[in-house]
Amino acid sequence: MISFRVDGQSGVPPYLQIVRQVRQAVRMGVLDVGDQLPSVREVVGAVVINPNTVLKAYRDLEREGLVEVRAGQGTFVRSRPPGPPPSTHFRLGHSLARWVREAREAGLDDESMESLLRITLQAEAAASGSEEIA
Amino acid sequence: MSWVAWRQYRSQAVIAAALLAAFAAAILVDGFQIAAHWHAILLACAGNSACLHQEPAPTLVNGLVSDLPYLSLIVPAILGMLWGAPLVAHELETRTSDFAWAQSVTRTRWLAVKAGLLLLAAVVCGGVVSALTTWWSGPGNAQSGGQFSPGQFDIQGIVPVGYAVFAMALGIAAGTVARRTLPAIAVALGGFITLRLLVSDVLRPHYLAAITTYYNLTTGFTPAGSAWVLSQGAVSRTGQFVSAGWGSLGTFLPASCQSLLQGPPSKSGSLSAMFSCMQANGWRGVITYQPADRYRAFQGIEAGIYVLLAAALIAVAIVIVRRRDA
Amino acid sequence: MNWVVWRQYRAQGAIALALLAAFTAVALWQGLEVASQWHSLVATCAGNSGCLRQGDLIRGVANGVPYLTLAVPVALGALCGAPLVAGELESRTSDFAWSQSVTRTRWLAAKTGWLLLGAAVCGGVVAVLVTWWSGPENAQLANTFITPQYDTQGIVPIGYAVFAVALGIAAGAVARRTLPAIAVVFAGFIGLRYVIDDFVRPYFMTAVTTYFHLTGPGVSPPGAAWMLSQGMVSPTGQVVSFAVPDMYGGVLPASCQNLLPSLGPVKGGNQSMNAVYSCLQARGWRGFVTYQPASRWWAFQGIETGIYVLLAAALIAVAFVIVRRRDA
Amino acid sequence: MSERRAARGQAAGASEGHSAGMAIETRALSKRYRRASALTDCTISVPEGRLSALIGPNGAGKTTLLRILAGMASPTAGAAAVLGDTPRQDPSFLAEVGFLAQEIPLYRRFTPEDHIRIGAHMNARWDATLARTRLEELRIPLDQRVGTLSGGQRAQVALALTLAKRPRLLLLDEPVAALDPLARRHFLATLTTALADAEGGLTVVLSSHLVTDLERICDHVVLLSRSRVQLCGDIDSLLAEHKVLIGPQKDTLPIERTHQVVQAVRTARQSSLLVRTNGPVIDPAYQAEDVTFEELVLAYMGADEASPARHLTTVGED
Repeated sequence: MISFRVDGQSGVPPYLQIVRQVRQAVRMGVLDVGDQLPSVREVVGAVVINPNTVLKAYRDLEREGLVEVRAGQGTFVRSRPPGPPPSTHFRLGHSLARWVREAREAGLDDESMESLLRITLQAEAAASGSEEIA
Repeated sequence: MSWVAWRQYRSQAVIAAALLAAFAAAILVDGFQIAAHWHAILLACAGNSACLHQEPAPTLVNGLVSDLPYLSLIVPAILGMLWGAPLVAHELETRTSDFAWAQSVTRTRWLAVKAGLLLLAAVVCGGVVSALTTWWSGPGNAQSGGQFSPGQFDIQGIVPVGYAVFAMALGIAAGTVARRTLPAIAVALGGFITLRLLVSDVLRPHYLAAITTYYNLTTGFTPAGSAWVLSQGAVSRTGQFVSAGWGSLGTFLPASCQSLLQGPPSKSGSLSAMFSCMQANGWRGVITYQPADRYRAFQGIEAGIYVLLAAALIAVAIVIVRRRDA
Repeated sequence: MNWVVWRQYRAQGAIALALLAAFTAVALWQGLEVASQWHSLVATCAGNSGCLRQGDLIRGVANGVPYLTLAVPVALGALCGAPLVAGELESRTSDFAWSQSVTRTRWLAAKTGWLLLGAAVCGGVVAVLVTWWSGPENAQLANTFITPQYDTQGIVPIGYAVFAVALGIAAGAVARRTLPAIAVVFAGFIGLRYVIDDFVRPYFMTAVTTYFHLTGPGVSPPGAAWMLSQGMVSPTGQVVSFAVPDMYGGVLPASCQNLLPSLGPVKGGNQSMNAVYSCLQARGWRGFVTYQPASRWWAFQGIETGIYVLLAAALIAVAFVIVRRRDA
Repeated sequence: MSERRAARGQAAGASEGHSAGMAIETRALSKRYRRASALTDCTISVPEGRLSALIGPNGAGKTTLLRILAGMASPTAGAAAVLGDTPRQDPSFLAEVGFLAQEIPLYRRFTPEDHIRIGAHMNARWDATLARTRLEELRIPLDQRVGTLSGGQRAQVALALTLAKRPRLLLLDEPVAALDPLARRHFLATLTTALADAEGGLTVVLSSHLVTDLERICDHVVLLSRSRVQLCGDIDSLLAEHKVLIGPQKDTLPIERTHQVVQAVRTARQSSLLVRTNGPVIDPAYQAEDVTFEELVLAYMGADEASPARHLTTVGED
């Protein structure tokens, strides 16, 4: 079973934070198919949010097909989200770490690295977008 | 600080002033009537003292306010309860003490000023009421000479000021100890009444050693002026005492006198015959009293007792307020 | 609700019970002593009523206690009645009590009901004890219509206690603060007692007036009657008391006025007055005495108790209206 | 559960103008005290099952509104329907509504256990076990005088007592104002757990100044200012409706014509307008950004509905 964290200052709606944390947990293998999610009462008591928020998050996950509600038992993981398996995440994480070390040796600070990553992501998105249009 | 105390108590002060004014008005109106009445009696009796004390006694007292001066017996207690008891207790209950004690004034000064103002108010109220009552009672005192007797002693002269100051101090101290207003009120009321009864019934007769005089039963004896008679009766040669009600007389009398009891003793004739018989058998009249000229000394002693007690209570209150965690 | 009332007032109840017990002890101790004195007096006097009147009944230390019972209603009203509503409003616990599933009416009914019952019991027990204790004194005294004979005995103390508590409750509901409510209890209770004692009680029932010949023997009302006034009345209705300044004050007919003995030593005064009385009698003057007969004592007690209980009921009604209506 | 629903339906039918599914509906509710108006023309509705935040500056009328809804005070004008019923002194109404006043009123000389027993004697429906269990879980001594407990413990006792009534509507007037962050979190956890347990059968109105707390746990908001309602609705939809528009200083008129400007901040070069949008923002000169809950609350607290123009603030030199 997993526990959630809800950051009130992040600007991301709490229900979305829960949805993302469940997705991430399943993606990273923390949760497997058939595992039970914490009950609404447990979540609410632990992170102090509105029960309706948890319900809304679980409903969204159910609509995505990620979880299913079994009457009288609770909410369970039904399938894995589309995307690479956990091992891929692991491998890419390693190569990114290598790149970070390289960048630091070249004299880049954290802020420069973050902005470089952001710019690259935007540029790639633009490129793929124009490709699609084209 | 004085302004603060005044600001907190000004509505009470207005109420007290209004009550005092009403009391003064009633007493003055009635007092002048009594005085006029008394003058008429003096004129009619033309200086004859027997006439002045004649039976049935001329009614001096107007019915409307006759009981009013006796209210001053309980008023000090009420003032002490309603003003004194909440002084500290209510501030603690509403936590306004946290405000008051957090200002740049020591608690001692805070309490001293507030208590001082209240005690001053008690002195003024007690003094005004007592002065009015004393003046109002003037003709009555002149006629019956009762100002030394219990009940009259307590509402005239300077003792009412002592009572008022004591009641206020008791209220303040009770509130400081109890930290809650209602119990403090109960303590102030109960304490005041108990002490007053105790002092007037048990202590007061012994402020100064009473004078005991033996006299001839056939001639009788009346102490001069407005003396306070503590007990009167007859005593036999063997020391057997019978009080002036003569209720238990029969059992102690020699047989020769007992026959005289068969007639109604209320008829003065048979009573004097019995007195002669008793005198002949060695009985003497005995009276224990406080002479009239001690009236002022007694007033001073009693007022002093209450003022000293008040001072002790205020000291207790100050010590507690200083020591206690707020 | 009853349990709630019990929980809230058990401390006061215990204190009241302890005080009642102490009072009972004093009353029994002193009462038995007075009773034995009375018995020896009765034995001594052998049925002579004059002798009985003269006998001293020594009540000793507890002499003032019957007077003290006059304060019982005020103490109950100030310490229990006044905070009943006002105390809860001040501490805001009314917010707790009034947001339970009990209407304010029921809440107030339970609290006032029990408190008034308690007040009646306290007043009643004290009154019964004082009445018993004062039995010999009542038998001895001619007047049981005055303080403290009348207002510490019988059933009026119950009326006083109920009224004082009701006054405290109503004053607390109106003022919403305990201390002013206590002040109102004191002023209101003492004020009403004063007004009723002096101005209303003499007129509960039409007083009996008996006229008598000035030359004949005087008339005194039988038993422990309440003498309201006595004196002489002219055919035109002018009233003159027997007091010296009144008689010499120039209101008597001139011919009779002249017969008045010159003021001097009292000795033999009665003889010389007889001429004056004959003169007045001849001119149609009569002696009178106005009184409430002793037989009306219980009727008076009933009427007075009724007045106080009715006033108490009105005050309680006011408290109910205010508590129901007022925003908490 | 189904019984409860049915009863609710009946009650809804009985009350005129009451729409089903609304725990609270008020129409032009006003309350005047001798001098001042505490509440003016207050029209709000709170759907069942919501946790509604009641926000507003001090003296805005929050306490007055809550007391009227609890049946503790009566309005001078207007009408209120609470759970389909008019708030009043009646056991059947009082039993459904739990009210916790700002001062946390408890008998200071009584223990929590005394209070639980008092509640048992003053309520037909009373879950004493619930109250005891909650307090034992929180390690609050049941046999210690309430006056000796800490502020946070007192608030927990009061909340447990209010919940023991098993009310369908809970009205809480600034219960956490005086609590430290940890006590506050425990208090709110008790509250949200109770809400989860009720499975939609409990509606809560919680007044507080702590916007971050409210944002976290509430899904509905009622905002009062100067005795009037400035905002009432579902938080998510309100956040979606509102945008901050940033653009050139000149020429804000077209925006003001189509959208309702709640707050405007202008400098020499730039205008930043918080607007309630009517449809999409199509003006290319403006960049539309999402608003946070706190921005929204602060904007409406400062707004004066009488004349919005007077409240436009100008920052910097001209």
